[in-house]
Amino acid sequence: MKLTNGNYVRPPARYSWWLRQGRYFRYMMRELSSLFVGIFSIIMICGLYQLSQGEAQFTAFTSSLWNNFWWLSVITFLFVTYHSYSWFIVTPKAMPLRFSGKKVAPWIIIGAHMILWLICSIFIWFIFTNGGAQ
Amino acid sequence: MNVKLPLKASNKPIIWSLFAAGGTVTALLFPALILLFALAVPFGLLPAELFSYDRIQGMLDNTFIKLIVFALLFLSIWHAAHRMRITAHDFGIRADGFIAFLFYSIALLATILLVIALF
Amino acid sequence: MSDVKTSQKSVRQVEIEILRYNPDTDEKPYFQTYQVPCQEEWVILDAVNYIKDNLDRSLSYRWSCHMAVCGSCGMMVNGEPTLSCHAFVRDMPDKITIEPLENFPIARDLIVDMDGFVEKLSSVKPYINAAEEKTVEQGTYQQLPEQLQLYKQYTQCINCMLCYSACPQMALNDGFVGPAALALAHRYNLDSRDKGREVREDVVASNAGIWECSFVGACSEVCPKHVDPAAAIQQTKIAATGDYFKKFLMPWKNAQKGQAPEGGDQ
Amino acid sequence: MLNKINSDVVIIGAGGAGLRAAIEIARSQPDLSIALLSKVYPMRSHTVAAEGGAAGVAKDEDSFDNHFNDTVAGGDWLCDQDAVEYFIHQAPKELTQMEHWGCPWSRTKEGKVAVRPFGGMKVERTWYAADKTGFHMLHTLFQTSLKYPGIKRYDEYYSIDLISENGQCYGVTALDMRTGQIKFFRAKSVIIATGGAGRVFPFTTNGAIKTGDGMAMAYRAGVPLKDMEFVQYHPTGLPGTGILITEGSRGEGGLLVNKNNYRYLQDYNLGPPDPWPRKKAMELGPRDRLSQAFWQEQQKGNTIQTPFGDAVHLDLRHLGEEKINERLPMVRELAINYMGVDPVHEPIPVRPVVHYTMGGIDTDIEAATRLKGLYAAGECACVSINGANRLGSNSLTELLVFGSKAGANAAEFASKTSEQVDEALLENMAKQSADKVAQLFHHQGKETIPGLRNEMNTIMEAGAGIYRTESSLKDAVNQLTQLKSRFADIELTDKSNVYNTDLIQALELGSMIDVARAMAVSALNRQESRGSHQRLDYVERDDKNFLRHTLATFAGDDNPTIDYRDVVITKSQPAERVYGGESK
Repeated sequence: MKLTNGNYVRPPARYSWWLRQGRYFRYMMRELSSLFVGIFSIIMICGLYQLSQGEAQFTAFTSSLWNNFWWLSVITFLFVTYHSYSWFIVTPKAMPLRFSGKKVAPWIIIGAHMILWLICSIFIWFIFTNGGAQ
Repeated sequence: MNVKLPLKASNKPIIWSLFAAGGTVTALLFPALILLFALAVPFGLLPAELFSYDRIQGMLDNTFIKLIVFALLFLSIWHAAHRMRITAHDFGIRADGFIAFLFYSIALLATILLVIALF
Repeated sequence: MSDVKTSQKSVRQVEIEILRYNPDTDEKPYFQTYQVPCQEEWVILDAVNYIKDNLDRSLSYRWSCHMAVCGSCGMMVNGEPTLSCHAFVRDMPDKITIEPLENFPIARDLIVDMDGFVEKLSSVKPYINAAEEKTVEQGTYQQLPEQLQLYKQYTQCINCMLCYSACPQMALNDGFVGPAALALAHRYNLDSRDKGREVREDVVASNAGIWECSFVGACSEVCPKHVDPAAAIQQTKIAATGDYFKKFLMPWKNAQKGQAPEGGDQ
Repeated sequence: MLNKINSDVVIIGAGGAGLRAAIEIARSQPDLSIALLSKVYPMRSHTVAAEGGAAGVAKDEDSFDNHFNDTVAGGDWLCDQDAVEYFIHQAPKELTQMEHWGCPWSRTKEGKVAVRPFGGMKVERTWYAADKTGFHMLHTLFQTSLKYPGIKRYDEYYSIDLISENGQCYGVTALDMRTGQIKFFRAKSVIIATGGAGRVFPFTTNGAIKTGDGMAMAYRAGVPLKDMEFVQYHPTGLPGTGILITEGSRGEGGLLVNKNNYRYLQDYNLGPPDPWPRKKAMELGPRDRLSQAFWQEQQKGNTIQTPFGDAVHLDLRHLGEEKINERLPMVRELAINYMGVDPVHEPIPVRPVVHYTMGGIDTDIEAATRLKGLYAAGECACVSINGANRLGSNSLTELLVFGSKAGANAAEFASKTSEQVDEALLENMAKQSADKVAQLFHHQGKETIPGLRNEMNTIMEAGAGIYRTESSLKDAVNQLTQLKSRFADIELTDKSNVYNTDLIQALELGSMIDVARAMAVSALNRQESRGSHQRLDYVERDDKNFLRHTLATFAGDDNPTIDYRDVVITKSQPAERVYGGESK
């Protein structure tokens, strides 16, 4: 009998694999959210830079952001919120807490993160709107 | 499907720890920040006066706030850069060296700009 | 018993399309379609066995236990990595597509080449690396139930390789050590009897190890034994990062590691 | 010219016994080269499916005598008592060794290894890893074996024939399944650890791979098969699939009831229906008796009709969800998945199902066969510690104790032997073995493999099932003889060299037919009822004539010749078996 080593290697779908299944697509959207995290970070840095350049520049910056680029902010907001959600959903995997030897149920860890998220958000909003009102 | 030897110890922990910390911080704070700074005024939730030059500048005069803003943006920019590198790989772009150079350079430039702006 | 198996059960005609490949004769794989009268309680494997016994003797695939513990019969069923003895025909549409597990070379029909997988599994040194070996006369180690619980989940892997098939990083980089092997390393790292974490880190925290994982989480979703390899890898990343910075801050610890006997009996 | 691979020891089968043997050789004699052959990757071996646990004295209130007596009485005094004595003393050591290797044994609150009660036990001594003990043991052994570079694995090699000359074994021929190439594994000593042959029957807990290949191989090479008439029915398998529901579920307090919700075992001399909690319940009687009680209930019409045939109910509901999840998670999962029944809320339908072959390759207490250099361990071997009915949870321990023993002795033999043998002669024999396969491969016949296999299954179920008679067995023997000659006329339709599972199934069928004949002829000749061998025409145990082991010797196309050998009795004289709650 003859010797054979004819394994067939299927070519991977290098560019389109993430369109094939819901779980891959959701992952890619989570990953893509980083683009918007980056965009908003840069916007903020630019804003800070304009701030350091004086009032005129800063006002030009804010009006441009609010009047011309509000649509980008909406998209960014959606992606970044999805990023937060998808990040907290997987926290039990990265942080498996134990309490007196027993595993803390994943939903408790997820819930705790969601609540923390809410508290942080309200806190920022509150500090900004009320702080500096002196 | 082979383990390609010899394996190299990875220096990923440096960038990964920035990435992980940045991921958590941005997840907790970014949606609220975007809502506040980019959407609240155009959607009429808050008056534009709250974002006046004097008020913002006044807040940043506080060194503590300044440091927090720096930490937040530093982490988020490096988080985004590292993750963009992975995303590029996931989209089938196979020039990891170039991609890493590109995104980390942008992050570095942004970091420098941030330092200039704040300090 | 065979009369019982065929008695008074409702039968549904299902079209099953199977990816065939015989390296002796075929340039590349092709689909072949079979009409199978499936009984209500059948699993996919029963339908494949029916094809083998009644329609096509040349169909090749692996199977044994029929109870989701031997890990042989993993296949892509309608595009999803599945244990074919664990997936019920009643949950499937009238047309089923079966392919060999993805991210593995096809050796023949539904049989994939798993040598690379076994090599990866071995590479993480998945055995107890005790500080001092006890003799049998000294009795068993003490291990509290909560210490057992810490790693128990990661002992449940049946090596069915579904996670390798689901992992997109595996598809993009076939050198990646992969979910099951990394979860197994984590299992031993967490075992109170083991002291081999540093030895394992040579592979686990290498350029083919945990850092190749981008936390898609598909491995954990398809795992029939709820091992959750994605979690194991995330936790290993955190631990390895700690170790990495510790080495910077406490370089004298490295010297000690160099002197320690590595790999025990190796 | 046949490809020849030289090693010191060849081990055929990489399940629990084979791996344990390999590790023993590798760590005691690291210089020896070991070839570990298996027709499947090691973690697919059927050890993986064992659920309940492994017996070894662990508690202060237990004793070696208890384990000895339970084993011998459980085996209806057909055990060799010297072997049992060795076995029970080694058991705790081997289980402790497994603990050192990382086996995740379930623990007590204090962190000691926990033990649970099992059928036929006076004191609980079953070490367990939840209800996946075999799985954890197999994976622990496999992973530990990776430590030793001396162990060279040949995964997916199907062994064909032992090569022996002048009363000594010199190796084995094996088919490399991925290339179709047959190779000659030349060795100084050989260990067979290929497991049982439950697939001879249609309705079995055994995986597809348990086709008695090793038994048939040794048998054809002239080693007798011992006590093959003893086939254990496990009383609780799922109807339809035959999936095993562990005895551990009764050990934890599960009850068996018939269609009237009546604990019928009390009618079969198995003890009083003690209320839970209780240690020695009638539900924990020996497996043979429980399976027979099912048959009797079926005759009386007390069983429950299910779409998959008659069943009784295994009721776990009173244990509560928490305990079921902690101790019997797999039972719950299996019942939900394959039966659509959640044992937390409903009783599980169960019925007896072929589980274990007590008989096997005739070995002595050293795990040695009568062929020099050939050893056997695990289910394929018959030492014999299981006698006429294996005590639950002794088999996992057996594969450790005698796997280790076979390894040590094979290593010893390999390092001492200085044989003078004509290599050309051996190579020629290996070539003949390969030619035989080629002939099968190319034969144009009219019989089909699934057809003959189904017939064999039906014959065995009808003729040699839970209860047997002279006429049923004679029918079986005759039909199997015909089947054997028809087997010569099978046709293989797959002509590929790569993973030709058609060819493998043909070779397996060949093994199974030989093993089935040994079972049926041995059963026909044993004119008594003992343990798992129950004759409706000879209902009593007959110590005068049959306190002996059956030895079936291969005779080609003819039925095997049957001899007997006295049972070794050291300290326990045959007595009446008392069961479950009846015992003190």
